[in-house]
Amino acid sequence: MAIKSLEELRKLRASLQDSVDLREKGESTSGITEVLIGMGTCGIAAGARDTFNELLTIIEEQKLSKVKVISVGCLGQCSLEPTVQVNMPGREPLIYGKITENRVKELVEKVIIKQGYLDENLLIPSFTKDGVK
Amino acid sequence: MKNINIVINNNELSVPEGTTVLEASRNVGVDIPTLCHLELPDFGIVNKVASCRVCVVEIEGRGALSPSCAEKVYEGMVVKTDSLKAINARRSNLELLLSNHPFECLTCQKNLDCELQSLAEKLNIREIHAKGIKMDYPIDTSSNSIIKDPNKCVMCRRCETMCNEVQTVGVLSAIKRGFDVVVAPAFNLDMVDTSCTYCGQCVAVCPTAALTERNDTSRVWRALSREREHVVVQVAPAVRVAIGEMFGLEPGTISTGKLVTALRRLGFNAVFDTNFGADLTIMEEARELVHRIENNGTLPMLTSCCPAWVKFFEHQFPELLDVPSTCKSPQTMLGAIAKTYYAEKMDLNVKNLKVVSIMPCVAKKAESARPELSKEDELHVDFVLSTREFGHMIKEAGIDFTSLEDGKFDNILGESTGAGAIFGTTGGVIEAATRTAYELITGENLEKIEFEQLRGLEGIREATVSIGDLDLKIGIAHGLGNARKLLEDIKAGKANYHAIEIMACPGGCIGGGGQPYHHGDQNVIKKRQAAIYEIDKATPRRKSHENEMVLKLYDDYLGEPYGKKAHSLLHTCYVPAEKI
Amino acid sequence: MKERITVLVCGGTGCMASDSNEMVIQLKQRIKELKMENEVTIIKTGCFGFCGQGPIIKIQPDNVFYVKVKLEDIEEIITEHIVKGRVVERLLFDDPKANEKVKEHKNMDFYKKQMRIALRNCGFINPEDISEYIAVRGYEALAIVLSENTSEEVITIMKDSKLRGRGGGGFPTGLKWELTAKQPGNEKYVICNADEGDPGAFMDRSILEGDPHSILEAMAIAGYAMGANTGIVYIRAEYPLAIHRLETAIKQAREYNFLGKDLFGSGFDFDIDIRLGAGAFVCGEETALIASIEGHRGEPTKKPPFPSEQGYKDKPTSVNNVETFANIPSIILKGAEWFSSIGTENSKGTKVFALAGKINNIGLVEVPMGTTLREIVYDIGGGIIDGKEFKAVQTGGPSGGVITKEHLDTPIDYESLKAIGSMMGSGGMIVLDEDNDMVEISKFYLDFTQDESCGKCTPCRIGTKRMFEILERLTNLEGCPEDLDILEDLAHNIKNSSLCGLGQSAPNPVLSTLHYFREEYEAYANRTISKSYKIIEEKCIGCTKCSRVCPVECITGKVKVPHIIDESACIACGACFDACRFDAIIKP
Amino acid sequence: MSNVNLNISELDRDLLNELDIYIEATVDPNGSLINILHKAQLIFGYLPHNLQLYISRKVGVDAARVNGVVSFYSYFTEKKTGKNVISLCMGTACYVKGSEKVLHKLLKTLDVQKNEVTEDKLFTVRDVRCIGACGLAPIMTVGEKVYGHVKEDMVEGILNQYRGEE
Repeated sequence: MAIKSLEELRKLRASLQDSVDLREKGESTSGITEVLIGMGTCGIAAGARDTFNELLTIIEEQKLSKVKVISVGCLGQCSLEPTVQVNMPGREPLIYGKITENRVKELVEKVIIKQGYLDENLLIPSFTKDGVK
Repeated sequence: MKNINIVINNNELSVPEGTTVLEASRNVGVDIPTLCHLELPDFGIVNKVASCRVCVVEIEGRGALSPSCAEKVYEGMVVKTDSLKAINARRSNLELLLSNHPFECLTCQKNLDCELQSLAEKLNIREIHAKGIKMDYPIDTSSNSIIKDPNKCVMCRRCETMCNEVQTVGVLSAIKRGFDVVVAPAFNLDMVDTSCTYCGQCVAVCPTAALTERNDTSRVWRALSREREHVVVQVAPAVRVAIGEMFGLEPGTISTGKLVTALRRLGFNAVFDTNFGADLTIMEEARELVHRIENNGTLPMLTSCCPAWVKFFEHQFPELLDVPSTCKSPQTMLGAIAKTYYAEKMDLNVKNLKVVSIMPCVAKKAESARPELSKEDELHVDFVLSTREFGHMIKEAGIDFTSLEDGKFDNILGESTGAGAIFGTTGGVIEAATRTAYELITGENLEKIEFEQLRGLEGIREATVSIGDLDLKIGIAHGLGNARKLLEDIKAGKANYHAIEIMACPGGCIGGGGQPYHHGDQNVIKKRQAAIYEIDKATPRRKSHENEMVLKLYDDYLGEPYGKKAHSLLHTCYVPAEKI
Repeated sequence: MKERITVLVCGGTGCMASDSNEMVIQLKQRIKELKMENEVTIIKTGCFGFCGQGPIIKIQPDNVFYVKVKLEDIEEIITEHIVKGRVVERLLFDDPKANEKVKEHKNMDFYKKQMRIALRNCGFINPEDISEYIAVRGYEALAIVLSENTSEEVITIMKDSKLRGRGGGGFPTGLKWELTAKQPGNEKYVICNADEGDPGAFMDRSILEGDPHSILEAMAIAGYAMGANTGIVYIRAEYPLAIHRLETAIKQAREYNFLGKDLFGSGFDFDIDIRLGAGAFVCGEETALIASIEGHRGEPTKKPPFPSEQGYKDKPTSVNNVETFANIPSIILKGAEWFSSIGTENSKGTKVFALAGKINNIGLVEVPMGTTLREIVYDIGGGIIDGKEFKAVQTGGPSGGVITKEHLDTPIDYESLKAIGSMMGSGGMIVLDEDNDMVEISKFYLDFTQDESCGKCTPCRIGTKRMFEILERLTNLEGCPEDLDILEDLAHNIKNSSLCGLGQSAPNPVLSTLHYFREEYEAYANRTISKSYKIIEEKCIGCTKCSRVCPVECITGKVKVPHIIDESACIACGACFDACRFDAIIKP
Repeated sequence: MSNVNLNISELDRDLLNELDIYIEATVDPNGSLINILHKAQLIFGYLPHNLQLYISRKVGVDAARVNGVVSFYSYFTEKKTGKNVISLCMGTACYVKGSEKVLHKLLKTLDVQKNEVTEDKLFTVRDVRCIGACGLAPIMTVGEKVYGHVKEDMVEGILNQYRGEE
């Protein structure tokens, strides 16, 4: 899959634009919900791997076909690990903190299925993604 | 080369590009103390690790001080060697070193010959402000040659440079880190369990007594004190051109006669010359070479006079053990003859006959203890003293060395030729062998005795000497690192020599690990070399096979050179050893 | 159906202290009274990361942001905003620059306090999926320079951006590249220093774990600029996850031909190799790092010669830190001018700090240079744990120093930190509160540096040991006032005459605390400090718990009778303090 | 030195084969000495003297240099460890939050010195440099498992989880 030129790279990028839009603005054409889990060392140390596995299990159990779980790096909010970001089409991306294994079921139910919030775990990112917008 | 303009302590000066601040400063009479720094460029010895921080100076525009020994000048550089910042730092660093140093100077092997000690005096250290725990490592007395006392180490790394870069023996490394760091063999093994060659180059450069030769003077004093014992002594060729340095004489002063007198005064029953052993070695070695050439034997043939070199190839090139000559070294040949021929002649009980060697070398101590260098459980040589130890004995006896009259070696094993004398320098053994081999092969008289092409100080030299129909290809290496290169070439089939001379120490025995300390001055070694050639020139006979006492020895006792009896007394074998 | 309203009330540690719990109760109560439960949801959230302005209430979907809300403001928010849909202007965030109230939180200058350049993709993309990196313009910067710029132009961009090394030294990156590029010969190396060794700093790890491709891309750009075809990442073995992600990223990049031969058809070859560190702080120093990469003990060598002249395998080598590299793709994509518009006069762009210690929001923050320490500690960090008194921030790790209360408003950049006796270092910020003993803190750092000293040069090998011994003497109450003079002399001489940066900066924690907290040292030196815990007789009920936990058995007393601590035997371990349920024990 | 075992033939042949494969695939074994040592430690669990000697011969560098490198870096260990390696983070964040006390408690509870193996061969306790999870300070790891916010009174309970395995 060697990319031979700038044009090829840009074409490839355009085809991948959708998920970025979902994460940045909550816009997507695919209807996929993304759940991002911070899987840096500190996240994993705080139990992110268990959270990750639990999420997969629940998604499978509940047959949520349009939910994708993605492991990402750390957000920097170490004292609030494990952190989970939920990106749903049409909603502002939301970040939840301290989503340990036992909070996952509730998160899926309240946030993904009922499109609500998981009250006390909800964080609001204190920074814009890419500096000055 | 371009000149660079700099300012040192307000003195403007212009020095060639590449000059260090230290060199430039000394040009204008500014003294900067040094400790770890060591440089003998003509011998490939450079230790510029800049670790001791005793030579630091202030360079304008830099926050931290710079080590003058390793700092090269640049255009417009402004140096202050005497700023408070620099003076304080130097003193502080020396104090720190002393705060971690045993204060046993009075009984230390290096007392009054210690670079740390003289630095402490120079920098006016009278008090150690920050005291604390000191290193506490066991002293390694395992070998017959070298004593390692890590507690006296100042981490100048000179020994590591010698062992790894110059000699490529690779035994020493810094182990651990921080305050616990110590220079040691792998796994902190005792020296005796390693592939240390005991070349003693680490000893030769150690500024303190962290590495010294094993002091055998008290053993020799004891032997001399026993009336029942007949103690004879032999002196290696390189000792006579260096011993004077112990008594303030110029390096290269030839002190052969004084040295003989001193030995007599110390009470030795007979004073022999290792040069005799050297001539004897040539008789055997030249024959062996001719034999190998004529009988399609293993070539090249390597010399085997140097015990560090012998140990080096046993550990590092065990697959090449058939390459070196089987000849014993001159010291052990002489010892073997002393304990047989001489003992018989003098009607001495060998058990009461002790042979002492004065050697420029510390490896000779270990060599003398090798079990195969003995006859019927009697070692050929009982005690080996370094040039330094010998000098100390003279001092101890209160002998005024410089005003001694010249004495003569005891004739029986004391006569020697110029060929024996040049054994003390790199190129000398092979030149001596060539003189004899030439006449052996051609049957003609050699007119031009000096083979200039074999002389010099290049690390590796080669020459072709025409001997009749034969173009004798000769290689020479001094320093084990250079020897390694030659050996690698031999292994790879690249080197096409008949004979190769190898000496472990830079410069050969004149630069040996047992010689008076050169303290980093390479001219000391060069002057000794010049003196060696001077001795050769001044000796009436200059070919080993013309040594009448040697010839008499063969007639009386040994029979044919390279013959059966000679073989059993004068030849040896080598054992492969592990490399650690 | 009417648009559903969500009221988010900050419930983070910082805001909790200011009645946000009570607000949630009141809000819920009023909404219930108004019978609006079906339309309005009240949520108590985690930390907004906005603690200095708390408590905060955010109303969705209007995206209106109220700060410093008080209990009495609740009624107005409900009647005005929720019922009538009118924004309560006076509670909006007051942007000091724009001097106007703004509603939408993304527009507020406050949020710009954190600005993510180096961390731009961390937590945003899957680091093990190259297509996600490509989706955020990954490898585009590399493609652009290879197709549109000469090597010289890339160096010019870097110089114009005024980016400086983020590893601690702050050397201009463009200049470093230029020095390496200028060297003759065509065998050169690009090294990424990922041997993050400062205790308490973990931004490099976070970047490598969260966005490894950005480092690979930047290294390739560096290689192109300098004429190097080989890159080496020297990474701590203690970071297995980062190593794994890096390995994965390299593999993927090779598949896409972002690494390898003839990148983007330009004819430029570049590939990257990983070398592991093995636990030696000194290997963060570039010459020691190179020694380590060559398979040797990590002992530094004298500079000059600099690695740019004689580095890895004695070839010209540029060593740059992870965070430095992480900035580079953005600089190429957005331009040098954009980057140099951020920050202070001599320090451009952002810096990532690792906030740790006695602070509420522990974590990584990325702020523009020039942000004040106060903003970081209080606004972003949420202030001190348990409402304790701020004492100092230690920056620069074992090479740095402390910043005290009086300097809280210093805009942070390379020069200003140096001026107050600390340094940027790699960006560790350890917040210390009133309970921290500054002599103990500097002892901690000296213990670290003397343990991590490579042992090569005298001042660092023996000097730091002696300094540590003096500190130990002092804290054991075995020191004397003269020790302080010796300590200070030693510190200066070690600083002046050590071989490498580690040694030269090792005394900084002592010099800095000696400067700002000399009285604490003097108290030890004069032995006027009490090292013992004490029992308040009136409060002690004689439960015996303290005496049972005391490891040196220096607490005695009968049951139900106030206990006594033998002050001469107390080792001040604090076990009794933790065990006492009656607040009857006081710290020394 | 009696405590130095240099007998290479005592090394496990299968494990050596695994190491050999790695070394032989290394492009520049001399320069990659540290990577090779990592691999060896991974395979053998530690770097005993005879293994260091083996590597020195295999790679063709002096044993003194190998040992100099091994003893320089704190990540390498020449001693066999207990079944469970307990690492206590001594980074600044953990230190200011009391990790030293936890370390003392551990050593006292197990009656063992740092880096030594407990009598039951179950544990080795080490202090390590910052592992970069400061948010959970003080941090202790047992093998791969991470324990955050560790206090002295938690030590016994954590240890018991591993004691029960026997």
